[in-house]
Amino acid sequence: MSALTFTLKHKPDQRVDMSPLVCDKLADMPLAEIAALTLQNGKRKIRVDELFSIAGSDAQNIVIKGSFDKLDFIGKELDGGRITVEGDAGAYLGLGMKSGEIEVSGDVGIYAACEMKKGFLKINGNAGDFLGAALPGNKMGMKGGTILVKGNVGERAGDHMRRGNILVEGNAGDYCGSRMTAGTIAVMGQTGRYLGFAMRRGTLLLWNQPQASARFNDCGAHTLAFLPILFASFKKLNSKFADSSAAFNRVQRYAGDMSEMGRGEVLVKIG
Amino acid sequence: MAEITEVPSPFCGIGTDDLTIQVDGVSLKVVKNGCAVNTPAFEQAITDTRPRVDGKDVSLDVAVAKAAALLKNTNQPVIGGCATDVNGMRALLALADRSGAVVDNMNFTGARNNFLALQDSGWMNTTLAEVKNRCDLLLVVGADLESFSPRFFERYLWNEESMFLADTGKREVIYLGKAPSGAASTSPNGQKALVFECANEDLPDVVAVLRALVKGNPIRVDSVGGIAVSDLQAIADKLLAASYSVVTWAAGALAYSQAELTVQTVSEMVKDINNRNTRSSGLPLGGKEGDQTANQVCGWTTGYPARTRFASGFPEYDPYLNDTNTLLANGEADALVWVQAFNAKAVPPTTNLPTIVVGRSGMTFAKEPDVFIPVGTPGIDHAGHAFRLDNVVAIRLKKLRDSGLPSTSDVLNAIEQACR
Amino acid sequence: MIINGVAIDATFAEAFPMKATRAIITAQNEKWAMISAQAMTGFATSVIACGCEAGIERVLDPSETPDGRPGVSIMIFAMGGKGLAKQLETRAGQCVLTSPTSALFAGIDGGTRIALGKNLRYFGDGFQVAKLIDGKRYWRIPVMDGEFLAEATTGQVEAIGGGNFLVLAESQPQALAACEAAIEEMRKIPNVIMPFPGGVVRSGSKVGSKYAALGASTNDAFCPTLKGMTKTDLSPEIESVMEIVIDGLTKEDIDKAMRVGIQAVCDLGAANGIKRISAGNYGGKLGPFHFHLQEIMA
Amino acid sequence: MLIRLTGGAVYDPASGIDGAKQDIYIQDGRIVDKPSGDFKVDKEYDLKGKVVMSGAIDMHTHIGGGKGNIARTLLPEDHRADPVARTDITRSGCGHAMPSTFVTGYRYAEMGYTAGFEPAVLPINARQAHMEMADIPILDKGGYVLMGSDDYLLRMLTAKKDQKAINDYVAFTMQAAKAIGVKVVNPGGISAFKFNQRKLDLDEQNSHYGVTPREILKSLATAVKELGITHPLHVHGCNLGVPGNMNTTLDTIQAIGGLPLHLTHIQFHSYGTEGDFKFSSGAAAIAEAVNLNKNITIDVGQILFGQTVTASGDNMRQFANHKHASPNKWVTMDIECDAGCGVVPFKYKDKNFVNALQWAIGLETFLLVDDPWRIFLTTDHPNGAPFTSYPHLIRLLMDRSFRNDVLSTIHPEAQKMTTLASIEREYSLQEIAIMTRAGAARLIGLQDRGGLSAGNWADITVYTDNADRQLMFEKPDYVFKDGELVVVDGKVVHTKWGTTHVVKPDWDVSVEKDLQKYFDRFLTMKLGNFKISDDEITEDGRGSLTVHPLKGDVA
Repeated sequence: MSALTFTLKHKPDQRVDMSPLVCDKLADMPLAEIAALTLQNGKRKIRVDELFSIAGSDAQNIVIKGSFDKLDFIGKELDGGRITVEGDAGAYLGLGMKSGEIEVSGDVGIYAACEMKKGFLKINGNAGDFLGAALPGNKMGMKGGTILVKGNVGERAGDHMRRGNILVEGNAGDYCGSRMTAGTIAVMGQTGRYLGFAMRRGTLLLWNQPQASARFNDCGAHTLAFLPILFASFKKLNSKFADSSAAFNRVQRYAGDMSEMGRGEVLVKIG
Repeated sequence: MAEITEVPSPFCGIGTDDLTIQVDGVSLKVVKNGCAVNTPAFEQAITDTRPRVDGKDVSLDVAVAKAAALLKNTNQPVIGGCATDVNGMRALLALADRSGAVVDNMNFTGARNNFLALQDSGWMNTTLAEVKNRCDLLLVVGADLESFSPRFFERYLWNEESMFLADTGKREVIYLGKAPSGAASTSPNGQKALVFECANEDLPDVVAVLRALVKGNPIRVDSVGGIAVSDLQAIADKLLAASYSVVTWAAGALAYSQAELTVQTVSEMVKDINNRNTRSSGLPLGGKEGDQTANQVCGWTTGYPARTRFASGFPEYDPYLNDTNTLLANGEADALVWVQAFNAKAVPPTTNLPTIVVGRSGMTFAKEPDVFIPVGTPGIDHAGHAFRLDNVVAIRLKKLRDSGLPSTSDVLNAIEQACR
Repeated sequence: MIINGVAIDATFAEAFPMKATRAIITAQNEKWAMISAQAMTGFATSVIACGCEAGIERVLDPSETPDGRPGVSIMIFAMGGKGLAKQLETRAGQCVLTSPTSALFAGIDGGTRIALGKNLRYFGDGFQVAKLIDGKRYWRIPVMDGEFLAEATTGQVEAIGGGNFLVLAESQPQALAACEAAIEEMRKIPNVIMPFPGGVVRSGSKVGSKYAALGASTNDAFCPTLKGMTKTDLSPEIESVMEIVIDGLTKEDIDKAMRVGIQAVCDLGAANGIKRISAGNYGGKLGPFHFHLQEIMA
Repeated sequence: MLIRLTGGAVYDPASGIDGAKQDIYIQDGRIVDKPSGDFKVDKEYDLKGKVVMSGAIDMHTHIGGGKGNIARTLLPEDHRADPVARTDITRSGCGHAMPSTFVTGYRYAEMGYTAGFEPAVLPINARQAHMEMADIPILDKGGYVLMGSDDYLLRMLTAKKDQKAINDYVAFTMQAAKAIGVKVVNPGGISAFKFNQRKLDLDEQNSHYGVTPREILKSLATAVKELGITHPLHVHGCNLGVPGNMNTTLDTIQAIGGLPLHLTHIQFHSYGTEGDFKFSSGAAAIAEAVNLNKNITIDVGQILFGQTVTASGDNMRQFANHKHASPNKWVTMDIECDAGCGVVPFKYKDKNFVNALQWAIGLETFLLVDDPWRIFLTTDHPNGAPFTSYPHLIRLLMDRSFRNDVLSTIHPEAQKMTTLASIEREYSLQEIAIMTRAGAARLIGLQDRGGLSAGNWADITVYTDNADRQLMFEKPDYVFKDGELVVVDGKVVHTKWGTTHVVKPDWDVSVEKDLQKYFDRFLTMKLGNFKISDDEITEDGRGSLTVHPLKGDVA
């Protein structure tokens, strides 16, 4: 069976709510029914086939071709299956996804992987603000799974993060790991200001020394036994994180945020 | 010529209601208790009295019909500004509901700093009369309170009498972040405010360190943002020793990215102080020109304070994507309704979209909107209601003159009717 | 059946269902992993008085351990899951958490999950940190030499305890030498432990005693000095009997261990004073698992 | 237009009609007697097999005012889970714990309610309360003005002002706030919290004023009585939620010396300290005291399991309760030397011992108080549960086997600590009608609501009799408001605006002289700007005021 493929016909001016087009919802649905589903687009509800040409049949393997930055809620609450996005994705990519895989070839908007529960999300371009965060009012961000970003991430990555991994090959914007409760954010590139702001617990694993912060206290250089285990878990990824040369276990440990409970840590690679 | 006393102001946010205003036909003169904010706002003359379509004077009916026609086949109209009174907001929300619009208060990017902090962890706040009678230590964070509200100190801190303080002149004032622009914060006995300045972008770290010190957590550096940690320790000690400290900030003055986290840190610090067996309260400053009014009415009508989209048939809150400027910049909006009954200078962003302005008389536009309907100003041309900065007190706005200008709600209700 | 002059009795070892778990102890070097492992599995010869039976399964190469350091895998057996969990936690807390440079990992995936580091974490007094990596939760507990890393849980599985065989020899040195040879081979077999000191036990027991307070007493039928006084099982030339007890995860594991052990004993053969191999049982009434010596060696 | 409702079984306790089949005639919004002679019925509804009651009245529900809007603003996640779309006749909004104003009106009406009363109108926030209620369609509304922690009253009590002066101040405040009753919340305690007192029992002194809650209750209850206000002083007592507070409640009943008193959400004030958890039911003792003291009325404040948000003027107790906030976010405010508020989200869980017992205590109270005219069906919306859970609560009261089924699922220790399983009582339809209609109207002093006799406004609800009382009360066949059909089959088909019920007690205007001075010296608003004028309620063309007579007035 070939992938169920949605090829964008034209770019509407208003944002499109793509949440109906996830694998588990389309399983066993005849093509004609899929074509007749409607998507919220501004005030209008438009038929899927008005916006996309549809081909293929394997709903467990969805491809969105010609995607652009106004296609929101792609893979919302995805529960199994795979969605491949060719192009950029809009806001709320993979919101609350429960399992399965999403891969985006381009950039993604704000709140990608927001409140993600499980699964794997790969972004080959850059991610916007609030990657893996919680919706306004919610206290719990990403709760599990892994996000891999090949490019850079915006501000507040991992805000309210509760569990899981965010792996960033590029740079992270300001307030990376704000209000984190647990989980790991690893950044190979540079980090911005206000790192780990109001962080309660969790780990920020950095390849480069961040700006000094009065909110984090230096706990010295250490060899930590969990790091080899963590790196071993990255081996299966198609990523710089999988290179054995990337692995290290000796770090400078900073604890904070002292304005909160101070149990979070920033671990910076030594040597 | 008549003189009207006890006039409340919708312009200053603190609900000043002791103005005396002389009315001569349609011209007003503030003769008592004016200030740099209120006096010009009241005294501004009426220039436009007729609605315009494409720059030409028309009747109100024609303007309303044209506005409705412009909204008719839109796919994502935006109603921005949202600066009016309670009835104006009611009509605005009815129109938004009917037309599937996004509703966005023009100052929400600042106010968002408060709302997102509130929606995440809440706060312990107070109101102006409590400040006036109880506050023994005022900590001003990141704001020049004096320019924000010229009469704040005179009305609420250096009041001659208070119910629970023997000598209001002994209250302490501390500025953290910004320095005061004048001497209003100096007490009548000549005691000057303590001032610890830092750059705006250092404020998140400065308040975080202060909170850490209030909690008794260790801080290893000697200074943060150029402020000695020993000075911050002294502030923390004073907060814990005060009987009723008040920590105030202006969400709009925290003009840097993600400042909600600064507000949250300040608000959580206030809770920390209350958990250490003394009282402390926050006091968010804001609420000028209908901001609080917009958020309150939107709150009870939709559940959300602002940035609410009705396109799907029900309210959807998005504090980022529903930003008027974002919607215009991304080409998502296809019509703009700008409602601003208080401030003729607060004109809509310039756009090529169909634009309907329901605004205070005297607006000048870089580009003439498709429809301009001058409306009366609540509290001058018609009675109404507005919320004060503390979000608790709604003031009854008075009608001061007969200008013949319709109210915002008259106009928006008419447009809503015409859209049916 | 006779192998290399050694008679294999037509009898069987009688064994019982137990619960078992495995843990992996790593350290800076094998020496310290072993010290910790020995302490953790010490005083755990018989469930009757020790609460569990435990032993070192084998030394692990750094490539086999979760953190890439030298390690030792240990196994613990007990009659019930609750008792097993309690023993595991007490022993890990006293012998691994305390031991320099150590880390502690699950040795069994799946099974019923029982606490390994899950409760030890409270030693961290709130400073402990959890990490979930590839579905496994680890606790990082701050200690004076750095961080004690302990996986939250390990697996508990159904297992078998009490496999055994008896080595009957003409002299005490010959019996011991044969048992040492057996143990050396049996230690190469995975999934089993020989819980007694050095793997060898000389105090085989029978059920019951003349003293009302005791449930078991010396196995007089196999005591060479009592040959003339009791209903003996020994022929006159037998001067010393020693036993090897085996706990293992499955019947096959115990089969395999017994086979290599008995083979090692038989390899020494009659020439080295080994006369007979027998096994302990209760007539087959008590334990559901029967290890027939002749079948194993067939 | 003459409307006839034909052949329904009428439950109208106000006229003593208990299920008799009779026709009801409606003309010009009111119920009328059957016209004499020849007449033409313009519209007839065949109600054979149906149950007819007057529109229900919620006498204690937080539907207007600042704390409600704080609760709304605080909980975007709750709204996202219950969006309400617009229709051609209804506005959009949000539902669940603290619904938007329009949805509040629709959902109440869709359950057969035609009036709701906001029990905590802060004088300084009264404008907002009325503005919010003005945006609640269909329902009539009104408010009880909150007093007792306002510094002006406390100053009067410290200065030993005479009762007359206090009466004048109460009357002034009621009119300024456009109220129909007077409420006191944690008497003096909201003020005490501002002085950093963290608890205040009935005879404990406010550290600044030296005044006790007992003194405040007495002076306000006396004022309410002497002013001729029908609704007795509406009391949210001391020590809300504190184990052992049943003694405070019993003391309060004794302390008031026979004056009329309404003890609100009494479930939260009926806790003992027995058992392993030092938390037990005081419902039996409280019910006995209520049965004995005819001056006392109560509403229950039943809790029901699930997510809600608590919104109260009692910031002292709400600050203490913040430890139980779920999700963990909360707001308290000190307000204008007038009062305070506290908003704390709560999730009541049936497997939590305390919550489970709270549930049982509420039901015990309902079932052990004999006189349905003196007990009212409330969840203290949204504090115990959202008002939308009323049909479920009614079933719990009317259906013993259903009640016991639910009981068997709650925390086992809580099951052991309640006598609920042994209580056989099942409420009748007539008793439900008393609690939710006739009794409520009588308690509040509504002259022409809550009854089905001629002269009453035609607020009428028609249900299909159904053994499953939850289904029955969830979805009325018809609801008429002021004679207009607003709901059919549980859905709003037409909207209109209700009226605002007030009383207008007189006061000696000289009280304003002192008040004016006080406002100028200490407050932040001019006295003249503080008072709400009638036209503020009516000027937008959809609000109206209905003034009810005082006791002793000639109606």
